[in-house]
Amino acid sequence: MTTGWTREQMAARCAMDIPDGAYVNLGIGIPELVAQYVPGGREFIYHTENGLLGMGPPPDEADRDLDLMNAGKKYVTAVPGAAYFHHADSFSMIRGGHLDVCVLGTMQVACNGDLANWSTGEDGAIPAVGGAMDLVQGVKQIFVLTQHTTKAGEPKLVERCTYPLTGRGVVSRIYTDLAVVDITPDGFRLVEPAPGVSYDEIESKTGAPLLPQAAPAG
Amino acid sequence: MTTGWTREQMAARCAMDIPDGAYVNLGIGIPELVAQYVPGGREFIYHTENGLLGMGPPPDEADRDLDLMNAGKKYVTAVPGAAYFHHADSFSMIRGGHLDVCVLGTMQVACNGDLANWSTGEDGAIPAVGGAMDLVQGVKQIFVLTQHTTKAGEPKLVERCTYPLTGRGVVSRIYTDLAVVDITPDGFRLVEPAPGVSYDEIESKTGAPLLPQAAPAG
Amino acid sequence: MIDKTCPSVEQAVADIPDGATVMIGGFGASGSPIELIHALIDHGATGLTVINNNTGNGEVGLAALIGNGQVRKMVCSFPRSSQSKVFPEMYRAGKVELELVPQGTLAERIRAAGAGIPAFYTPTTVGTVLEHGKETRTFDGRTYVMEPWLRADFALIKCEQADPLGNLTYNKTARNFSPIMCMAAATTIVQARQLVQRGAIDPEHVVTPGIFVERVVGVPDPVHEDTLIAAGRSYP
Amino acid sequence: MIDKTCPSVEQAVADIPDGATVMIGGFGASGSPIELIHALIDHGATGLTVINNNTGNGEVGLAALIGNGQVRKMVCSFPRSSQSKVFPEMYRAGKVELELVPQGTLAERIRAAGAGIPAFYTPTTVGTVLEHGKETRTFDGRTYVMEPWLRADFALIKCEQADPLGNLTYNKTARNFSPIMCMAAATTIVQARQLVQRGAIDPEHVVTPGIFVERVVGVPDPVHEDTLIAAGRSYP
Repeated sequence: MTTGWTREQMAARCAMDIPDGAYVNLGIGIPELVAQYVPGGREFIYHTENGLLGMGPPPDEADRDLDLMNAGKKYVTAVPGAAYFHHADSFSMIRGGHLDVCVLGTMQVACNGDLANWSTGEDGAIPAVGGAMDLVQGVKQIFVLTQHTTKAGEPKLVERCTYPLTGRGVVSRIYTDLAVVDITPDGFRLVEPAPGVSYDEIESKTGAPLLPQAAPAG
Repeated sequence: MTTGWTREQMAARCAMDIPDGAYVNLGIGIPELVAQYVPGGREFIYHTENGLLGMGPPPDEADRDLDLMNAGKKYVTAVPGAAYFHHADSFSMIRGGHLDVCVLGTMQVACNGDLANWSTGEDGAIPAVGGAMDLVQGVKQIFVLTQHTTKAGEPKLVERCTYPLTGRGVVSRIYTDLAVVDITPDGFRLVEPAPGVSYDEIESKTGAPLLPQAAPAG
Repeated sequence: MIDKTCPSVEQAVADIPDGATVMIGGFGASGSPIELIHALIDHGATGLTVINNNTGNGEVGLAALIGNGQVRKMVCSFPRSSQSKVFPEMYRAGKVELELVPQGTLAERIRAAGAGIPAFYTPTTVGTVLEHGKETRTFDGRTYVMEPWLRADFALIKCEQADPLGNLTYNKTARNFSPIMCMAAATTIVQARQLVQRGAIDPEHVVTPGIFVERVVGVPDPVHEDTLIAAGRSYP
Repeated sequence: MIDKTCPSVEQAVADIPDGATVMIGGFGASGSPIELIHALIDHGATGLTVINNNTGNGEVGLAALIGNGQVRKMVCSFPRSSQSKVFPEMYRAGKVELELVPQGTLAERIRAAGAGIPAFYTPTTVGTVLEHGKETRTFDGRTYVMEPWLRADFALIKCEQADPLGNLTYNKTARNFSPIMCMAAATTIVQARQLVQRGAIDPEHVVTPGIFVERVVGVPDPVHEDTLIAAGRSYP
């Protein structure tokens, strides 16, 4: 067993890189946890594709409004200062470059920033893309939050995606249980290992060359 | 002096051809008078390009709201059941084919339905087009309401427009002080002369061949 | 006086012909016009092309319409979910076609139809398998695909308040695709939780102006898809 | 806590550089952000490209900005009116350029910029002199022209209510181009008749969501262009 970050710690580490006042869209799964780890003194405004800016935490079951859901079809709340709008306006926010950060899960992410998170491409699978292809093209920064490897131990950070792409060259940074990794013009670069995790371990579980941490300036 | 319809009678005659429940945009000038002659039992909903559906008559001076104008920059009112919206939505109504009738004034209208009502094309004139080119492309039926001739006695109904066009083949019917005239595949056709006005007089003041009234059916 | 109200959901959908293209509002369960969909099942039109973000859940509403064999083709962005069984089975059996459209492109194609824009360019799908067959073009050094408008013969819509002119408001995220579908369909049919008098909706708060609506039916106590599924219901 | 309020119109416009492209909301006098425009006159940036439906009236507001020699080019649909003297004189003297855009195309180009759509097709101008230089294309047998998006560095906007997040409402037909200009400008600067607390605007009634707004200044008793002109005023 390796040490490394828990899902919660991964989400918290990611949240540290989101600036105060950012407009943020969180994908389904681990990315949803980011909302629980907003650093002190900062405020993020959450967007959900189905027409809400200012999404709040899930309600108590007694306070559920069946007409207030997020893009993952989970019941949510709206914070003071929220706004409702229709789908064309919602995707204008996305495609028009108005959102600052989108945090997505993934199946694979390549060292050139290619993302594959919508389809295994298997025969007989029902293809379903949702808003992922719009998000990766429109949001200013795409962060990926994912386990470093699959349950079978295969690398998710790869030289080249083998699953169908969501977008080409769209990812800027990756947060895993083992490390924070940047996409650079030269490929993957280690930004920060999880406590107790060595470069060698991260490198061995990464499916493409991993540049070491940049030396501190000066 | 010729007899014929007054401006008010022209507007009333035009209003007779607008069906109950129609969404209508009225151009500046004589077309504005149409709103005063809605036939009994019918209701029209007026659209103004600057973001109001359900435009009502001008207010008393004491009741003016400086933020409630029409596209001609005149103060207006809003009827019960009105709606405000922004300019892109307003022109979606126009270009998307949702308006039933637009009544416009003109400088010239040709026997093929070409309309020229936005520019004299003179050197030194400041070109100004407003929403005219959107209206003629988008509204289902374009009616022209105009004096039959210019103040100088020149025909406004012509073989071919000499002024810059607003749109090609867009007009369906013309209401003048002398007659109601249809645009047909064969050119101008007299639909109805004003009382006391002869075909010969109308024909002599029209700048293109004028087909006589169609014989009654049977 | 203009009055677009219609006495029943049955009458409201009675002229939808076989082979029609029908937009259905809603995102998952939220905003889904269940009563209108069930009326369409009773009406029985077949060979429909249906445009909705999803393909329904359980065996009610849109899933029931598909399960009843009335839908030839679905146009949607996300045709499966944890509770959608009907569409996946019928799709694998070759009984229904699928046009998969990314969600933002789906919304913009619908809006374009309502706005009289026959085509537009978007960066979405560039570099993916969903780009295939689409025309691409470069603007300012970035590649975009051309997408056509998406029109419909009918739209089935659920709203919160409606007046006799067809002015509409919605409730929270039940708004989603409905306002743009109202714009894009030749005949828009709306079920309203509240029918209100002309003038009861503040003109500043109208979300869908009446010009985009043809028929309004009062459905004061609408069922919710999630509630039906939790109760184990199916339709018909 | 996010707070986009700015203490004065002077500070709000202080970083608009020479040569900037500036959208200014309003249709004629209605919705014109006179205080922000006058602050821009005081600020003195020159070589501006200004996007507005018109060119101002009298010798205040937009007309005064043009008259002060700060505008290199106007993009508008209707550059003259009974009370517009400044622009026609400067245009005839070759002191200001004009890009004439039909009103619906102007609105849609602005909206496209906000929505990330680099170009779209419209039937407007087909067969007219304003078609010249545009690419045409046929869809379903009808000819359309291609139109590019229209972006701006700044937008100057007048609204009715604004909260600290930049959520906005407008008053009646003063809404006009303002919501789409908020979407299309990199930096949107808003003067609000009422600054209200967060949560004071019903989320269902927000017209411009705060994501499209960068700065909000309270101008509780705004002057109106028509009132200034009737009083024979000029600026500065």
